[in-house]
Amino acid sequence: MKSIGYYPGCALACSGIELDLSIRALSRLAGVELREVEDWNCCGASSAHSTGHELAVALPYRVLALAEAQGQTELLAPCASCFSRLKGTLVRLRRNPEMLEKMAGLTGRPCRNSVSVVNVLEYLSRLLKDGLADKLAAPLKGVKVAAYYGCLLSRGEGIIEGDDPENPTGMEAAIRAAGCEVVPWNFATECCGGAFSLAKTEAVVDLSAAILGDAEKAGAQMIVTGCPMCHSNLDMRQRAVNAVGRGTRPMPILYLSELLGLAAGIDPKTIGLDRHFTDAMCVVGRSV
Amino acid sequence: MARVGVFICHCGENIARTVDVAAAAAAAAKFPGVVYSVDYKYMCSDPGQQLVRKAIADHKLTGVVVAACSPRMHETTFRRAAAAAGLNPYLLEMANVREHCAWVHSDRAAATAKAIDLIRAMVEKVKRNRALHPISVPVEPTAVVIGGGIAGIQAALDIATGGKKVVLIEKSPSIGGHMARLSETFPTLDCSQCILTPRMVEVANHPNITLMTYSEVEAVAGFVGNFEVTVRRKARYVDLAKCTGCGECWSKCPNKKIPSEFDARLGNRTAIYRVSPQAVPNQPVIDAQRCLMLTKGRCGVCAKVCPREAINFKDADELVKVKAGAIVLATGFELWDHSAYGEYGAGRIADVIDGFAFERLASASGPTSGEIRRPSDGATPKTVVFVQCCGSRDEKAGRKYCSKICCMYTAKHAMLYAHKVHGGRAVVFYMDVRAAGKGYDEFVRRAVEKDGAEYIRGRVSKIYRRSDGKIIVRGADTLAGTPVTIEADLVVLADAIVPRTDAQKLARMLGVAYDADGFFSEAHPKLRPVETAVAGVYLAGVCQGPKDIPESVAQASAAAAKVLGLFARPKLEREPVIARVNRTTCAHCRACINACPYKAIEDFNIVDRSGKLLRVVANVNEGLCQGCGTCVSVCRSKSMDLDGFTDEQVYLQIATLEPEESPLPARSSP
Amino acid sequence: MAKYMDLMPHQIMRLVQIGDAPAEEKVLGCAALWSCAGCLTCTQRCPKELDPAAVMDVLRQMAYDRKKAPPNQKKVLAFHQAFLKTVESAGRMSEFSLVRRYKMASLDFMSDVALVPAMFARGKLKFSDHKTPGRKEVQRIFAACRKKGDR
Amino acid sequence: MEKIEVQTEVKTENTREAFDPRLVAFVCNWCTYAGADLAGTSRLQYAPNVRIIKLPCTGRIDPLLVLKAFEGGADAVLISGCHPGDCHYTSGNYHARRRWSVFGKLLAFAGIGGHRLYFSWVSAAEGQKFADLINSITKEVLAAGPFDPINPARRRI
Repeated sequence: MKSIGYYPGCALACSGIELDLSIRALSRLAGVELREVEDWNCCGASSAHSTGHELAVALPYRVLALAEAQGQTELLAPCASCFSRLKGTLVRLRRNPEMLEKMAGLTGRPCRNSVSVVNVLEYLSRLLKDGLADKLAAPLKGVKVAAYYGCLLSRGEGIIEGDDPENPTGMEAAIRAAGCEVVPWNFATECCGGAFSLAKTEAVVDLSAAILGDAEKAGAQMIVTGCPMCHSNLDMRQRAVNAVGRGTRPMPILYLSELLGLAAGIDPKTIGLDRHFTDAMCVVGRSV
Repeated sequence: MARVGVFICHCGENIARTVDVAAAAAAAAKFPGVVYSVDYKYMCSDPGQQLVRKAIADHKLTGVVVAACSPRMHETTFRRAAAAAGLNPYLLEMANVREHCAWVHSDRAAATAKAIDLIRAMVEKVKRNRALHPISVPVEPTAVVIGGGIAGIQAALDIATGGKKVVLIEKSPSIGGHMARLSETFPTLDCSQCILTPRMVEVANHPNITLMTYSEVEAVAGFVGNFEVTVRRKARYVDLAKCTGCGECWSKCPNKKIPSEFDARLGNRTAIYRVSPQAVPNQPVIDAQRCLMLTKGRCGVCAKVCPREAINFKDADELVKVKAGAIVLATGFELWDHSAYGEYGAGRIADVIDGFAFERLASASGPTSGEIRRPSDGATPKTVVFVQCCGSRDEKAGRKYCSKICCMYTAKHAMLYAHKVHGGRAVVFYMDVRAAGKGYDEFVRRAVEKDGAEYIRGRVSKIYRRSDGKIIVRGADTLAGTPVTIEADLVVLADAIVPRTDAQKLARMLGVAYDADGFFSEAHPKLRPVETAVAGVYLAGVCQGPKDIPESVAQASAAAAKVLGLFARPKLEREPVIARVNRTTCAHCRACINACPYKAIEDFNIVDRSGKLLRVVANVNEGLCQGCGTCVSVCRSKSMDLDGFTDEQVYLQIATLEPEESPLPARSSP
Repeated sequence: MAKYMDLMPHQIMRLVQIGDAPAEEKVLGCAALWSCAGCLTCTQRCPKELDPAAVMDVLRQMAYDRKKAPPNQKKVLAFHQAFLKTVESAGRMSEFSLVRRYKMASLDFMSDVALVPAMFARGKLKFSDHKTPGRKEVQRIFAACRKKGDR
Repeated sequence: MEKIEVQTEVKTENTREAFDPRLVAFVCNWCTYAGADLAGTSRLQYAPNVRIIKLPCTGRIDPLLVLKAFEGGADAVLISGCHPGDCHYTSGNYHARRRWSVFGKLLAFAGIGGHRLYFSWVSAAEGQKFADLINSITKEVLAAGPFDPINPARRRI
């Protein structure tokens, strides 16, 4: 793999910036060029598919059409929500050629639906296999990690392929490659409340508290995730969890790409480790 | 020259109302080769049959067409009449002018024309009929019963008591099957072993039964009446003739921590072991994978302590051939492995167990001597959750069917738990309670009303172990419309019943069909429920589909009755509709051999007088061929034909479509 | 999220099966539709291999079009509207505009205010909108979809 | 050339008026023959245009038999046997199904497509299905006209 199309998505520009930083740093290290889709737009996320069927397809469709027109065959979408929307659209259009035609008319951008979409777990596994594993010079020996997949990296018929949706293992090899130990726990695929962070904060706090609590009881020293929504809920809402009296000890929430970045010896600040709400610099023994 | 007689039946008014039978008889009389044509009110009546018999004799008929009802109704009747008059019965055909004509049309002219067409087609066919003779096959009056669970035991005992020899083949070292592992049985709560072990002993002592335990079927050849079953007798390392089952060896065996399969891995056994104290035969077997002597070459304690010198470390597998006239399949079932359910802990939680594990916990002879203690820490569970339909009725898990017995045994488990742990809480998650059977629903109601089992209608969505050891069960109560969470100490999953993993291999060996779920298919779901489509192979027990004990026993006895019926006569007679090879044109392409569903076609070596191989051709085994004719249509060189339905016969039937009185006009040349 | 729902997913499926006017009224007016996070667990577990998550999506869209969402779910609605408004105007979502719009619509001014300075400090909130050159095209797509919705 | 075409057309018109379609049904002994029997015992009425030829199994039905039927004057051919999984001989109907999926295309390529060759499963319990099937095929063939319209004398009764 010399290069791959890149769709950062809106969250990675701001609230999920660590994911973007760490993906870019790892790609540089692995010698993979990320070719960002020019003029990309928002995939619509859950708001579009909650309110309008066509809009929910049209927004991701434009992204796929742009990528195809820009000569890309594979598109990396690190955000789990973006990935789910893009791949979901791709699968739906593949099953329904009529819809493809309709979308071409609606957006004015014809598309053969030829681009394949890759999520962050698949991408990182490939990097590791293609030689990144040998470059992990500073493994985090013996750190106990709870691998948290959440919803959109574990479920979705035709979207998540090759892993058991109830008992996924896609992250484990990467975590072990980083020198860490994977702890068995119960909530790897539980929902954190997703996009309800603002509108149903109390539910998100409740669900996040359960996830954080189980990870702590399982002996995890950190939770590793691949999804910006999960990350912001678990990372940012720890204070609120404490406030309702269900707090744990501070639990660093790392993106899988951050963990691998640390193991590769990349400077923690380059990958945004200092930008977390719940201190993550402690992982490398430094304060913010 | 053919001399065909046509007999047209009025069937009272049934045919005559719509078909002008007299006109049909007159038309038939003019067909080439027809020397006699008559219509009569009731052809199947005695005088009617007499008419046929007399005409055969008077007119020296070489073929007969009876135009009447469906051949499924009276073909046998008329063929018998023909035979009585000295005509080969297979020279008689029926034209179905009732079901296929008079009853389905109302226009008299059209119906009459069609009836004449049908008769004409049959007259043409019958002219090419050959005299056929029923195939007679000798019967070896020994039955092989495969599987020594309750179904196999019952079938073997019934056949043996009926006076015929039985060879009972069991894969494990002891007969008894799953029933021997149960604590109590529903709906009477009588002790399973108490009712089963006398039967097991009876099998061992019956003079007509040869018991082959620790043995597996390796190959099956032959056909009804004449099977040859190759059995692999696995090395037991214990000489059954010498061993008295005294127990010195297993009490001294140093390898004591092997999880016992019989006890659902909740207890331990030694490397030389008996399956259970009630095992039949009651002698031990050495587990070759675990024995220190057989794996590492040192130990041999059992041989040293054996007072009878019955231990033989040099024992080896042995292939035994058994000749049998009939085979009863009673291979039973196993439980689906719930570790495929990630949401139920993927099989990694020690206190999430299956139904058999609970049976062993509840059994007085089990690893806890009948006390309910959970596997992880031996504590008495205060709350037990039972989850029904685990893998059954779940299209996601690949099984649409209901496992049938789980509702009953779960109620039984809840009841046994209530009897053993006073003040304990039993919660049952169910989709539906299916308790059809004598005393069954009453039994479930008793579990609810008397023994206080809490039944919650809904599925369980997640089971996990909390750090304090509680097993958290989250599910839905669909009647209340709320999610529920139960903090349990033990969870029992009613795993789906699935066929034995190697059952399909056995089915393919025998040519027995199985359904999408792997259960063996019966010949007819209503009227031939214990037979398979392969003659001489019968079904008993759960290998055919989920069943409880009484149903398994009933089916086993039915299979035994079928076997005894088959053995009642020394020879078998079969319809002579079989395929036939033209050896001069056969090119030995093997297409027919591959297509035959009965493995009835084999290579045949044509040799010269000195024994030198000249050619190989296909050959049809008359005993195996069922006469489907699939080989005929796959044959590239047209060397295969089917007696009774030859190409020539069918072509002639087709040729009658074009009435001869309307010759084709000459086509004008362009 | 089931514990935040007034109707359980299986009850929603049942009402859809019934499909008469009272059932429709009940389903489209329920709060549960707006408590679904789209986690797909229902679809994953359904032993009949149905797709309740997709059904929920469609019902939510129907409820949205017919303005049936119950008043106590207005925050969710406000969030979706704020989100889409932001995307429509800039082509992409940016957290600051989203939060600003959301707060104006939901009148929920006070919550999470404390997080704002911290987010700025971490580069997780920017004042400027995240404008994409093709936003006019995105606006056309929004308009086209809206028009189809009207029909 | 033109003249012949015109002639053909006229003759086709003529035959259609007097057209009495002939349908040959090759059926298996265990399912469809019994299904047709059931249609009879249930007194279900259907078009008298069908001639049933009984064979043990659909597996026995050689493509040549079908060609012979067309050659012998059939306007349509029906092949019907046991439902998948129900074959009395375990797998004969699967052989048949595979055969017709290929042979049907070959026939269509040779110009005998559309409303000429029919393939169906009719069980011993489906008398109604058999009657409906015969009626619908007869109707379709009637609309399609006789097979081999160049030879109009073929089906004039």
